[in-house]
Amino acid sequence: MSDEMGYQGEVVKRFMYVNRKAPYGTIYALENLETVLIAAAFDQDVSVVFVDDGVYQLKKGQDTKGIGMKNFSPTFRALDDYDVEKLYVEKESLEARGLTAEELVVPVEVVSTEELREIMAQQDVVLSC
Amino acid sequence: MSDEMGYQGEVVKRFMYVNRKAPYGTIYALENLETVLIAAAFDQDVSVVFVDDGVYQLKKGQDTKGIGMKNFSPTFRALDDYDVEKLYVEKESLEARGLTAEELVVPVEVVSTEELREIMAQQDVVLSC
Amino acid sequence: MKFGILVNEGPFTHQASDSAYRFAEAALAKGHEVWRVFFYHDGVNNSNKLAEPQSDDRNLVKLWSELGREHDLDLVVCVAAALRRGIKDELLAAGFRISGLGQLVEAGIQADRLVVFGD
Amino acid sequence: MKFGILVNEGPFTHQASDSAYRFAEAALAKGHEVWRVFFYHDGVNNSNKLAEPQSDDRNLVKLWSELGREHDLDLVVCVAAALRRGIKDELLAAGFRISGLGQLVEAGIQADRLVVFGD
Amino acid sequence: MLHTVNKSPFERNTLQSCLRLAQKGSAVLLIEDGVYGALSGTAHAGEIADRMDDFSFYVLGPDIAARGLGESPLIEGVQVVDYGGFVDLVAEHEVTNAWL
Amino acid sequence: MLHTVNKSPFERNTLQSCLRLAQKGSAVLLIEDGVYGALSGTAHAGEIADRMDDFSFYVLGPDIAARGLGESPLIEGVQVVDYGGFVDLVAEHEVTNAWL
Repeated sequence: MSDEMGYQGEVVKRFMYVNRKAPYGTIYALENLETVLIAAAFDQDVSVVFVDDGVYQLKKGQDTKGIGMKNFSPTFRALDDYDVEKLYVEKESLEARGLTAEELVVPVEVVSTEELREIMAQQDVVLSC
Repeated sequence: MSDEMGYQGEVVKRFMYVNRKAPYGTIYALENLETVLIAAAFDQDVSVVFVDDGVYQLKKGQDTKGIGMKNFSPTFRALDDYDVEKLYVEKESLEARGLTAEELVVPVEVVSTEELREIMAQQDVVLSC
Repeated sequence: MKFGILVNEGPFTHQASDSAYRFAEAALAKGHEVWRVFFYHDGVNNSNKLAEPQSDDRNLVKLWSELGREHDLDLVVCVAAALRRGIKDELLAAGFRISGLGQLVEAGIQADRLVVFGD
Repeated sequence: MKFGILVNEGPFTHQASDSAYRFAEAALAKGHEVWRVFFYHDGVNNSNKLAEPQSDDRNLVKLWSELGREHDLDLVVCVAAALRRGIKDELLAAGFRISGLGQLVEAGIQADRLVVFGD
Repeated sequence: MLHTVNKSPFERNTLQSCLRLAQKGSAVLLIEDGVYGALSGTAHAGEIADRMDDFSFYVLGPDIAARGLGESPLIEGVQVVDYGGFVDLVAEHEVTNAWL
Repeated sequence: MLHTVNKSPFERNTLQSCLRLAQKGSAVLLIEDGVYGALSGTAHAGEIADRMDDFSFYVLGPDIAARGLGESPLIEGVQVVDYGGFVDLVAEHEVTNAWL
């Protein structure tokens, strides 16, 4: 275990949230983001990963007026305020979709599949959806 | 429209149910089968198609005791009693899964992709799930 | 033209109910008739009047109720699917009614087009 | 060992709740502790006491309630996900309680293992 | 026949199955997460680009805009419709088949 | 790390993503509709057969039996476990990652 003590003497664990699903077609992206914010509020060591269609969650320019749903992509920009700074996007997933990091709503670290494997292997809790 | 009159003078339409999902992992296979039975009870001209993972619904030897769910595969054998006799299985889907018609719980007509396209094109109502 | 609409998923979890709602609205705006909306599978959850989404989010249960009231729509919740999922009469929002699967077959027979929204 | 379990889907529609239930049962049979079961997304529908599946089918709401009673389990339904889907206190089966998402994070922190079941 | 596809071609086999089993001359409308199939320059763009002669392809504009793809290049020949256009497509074809 | 996969490799990309992103030496347990990935003689059997040296593969027996696959040949080297074995696998690995 990699438990360490947080500033209030509480256990801090490494939580990784892996987003693999596109936004809007299902609610998983939105509700998963709520969980990320709460984990950060609990002062855990939070990483957020975007692979497969999960990278689409970060696409700039989302305009949901026509489908009557709430555009939650601005919330990704609030992650920084919660000290969630470890945002990883898999290069392969991005390239397969013809996207570049410049087209995403927040700065992210674009990592290779191999690097992502390493990062994932260091976590205490992994929540994929 | 291909509407014709049934024996009670009611409209008869050609209803096709397309099953593409495996059983048990989700409820669609079971609840879709309930709809097939009702359509037959309404004396409609019912066809049932199994493609993709839908062919797994018909696999012989299902034993659900270990997962605590109800084995609904015997219901396929009741379709004959409801005069649902048009059961089509796509050859390509079956072969990709290493299955043969002998491994299925009911006699079916194994059709080519081309034949299935033709049959599908003749329907009045198509319900896929 | 007479449309039948089948909604197979609950509100919020999948976009199916949103898409069906927008479709129904557009069909009515074009002067078509929505002959029946049938809620099957998790779609029965669209009728739960206790649903209380966040204030800045859409409330699909209310949206269906209101569209139903304005256009006198027949919003039918499948009884078998509803019982299994704990949707009973006391939970039904205004305008919904619970009935059998035969109502879906009837929609397939009577409507000129049946359009399905699901997962 | 202390297990936390997360259930993301409603009963019947996906096998997730069944699998989670069988897993919890097996863990308890092996002498492990199930520290908390958290119900998120459509998983909140597992707590609806009005669910009435056919008599020859399993009743997952009851199964969870009974397992909870026998082993004094903490069955927590996420309040945000529940409100959105119309799951309120008056619908809760015995043994379930509604609380915040923090309870999931806490399960991740306190349990030795967190196991997720979903779609 | 009008076919609707609401799944991403990256995640599921739905678009492939639709294009395998639909008759030539059919219309295919991409909605919800299915709209990702209409983008050019992706690993799955060929699935639709290669069948442009066999089908008429449509994509739902509001779903494109919601996903931030309003400025993204679509596969040449894919036509954008709104919900009213969706209704028209359903009315124009005798049968609609939703590939779920 | 223990990885669980509950989707059919015919329907979704879940198994592929898991095998791409899991570290060598990990355990992979197939449950629910994921068990179809454990069958030999299918169009997707290679995905697991080709990675037998990289991972330990397990499949949940009750899910195999439920789907009528109790007599079907599995890919060589895939080990069958029951729910108790599932619990043991979770206990033996510090982290469990469910690919949904």
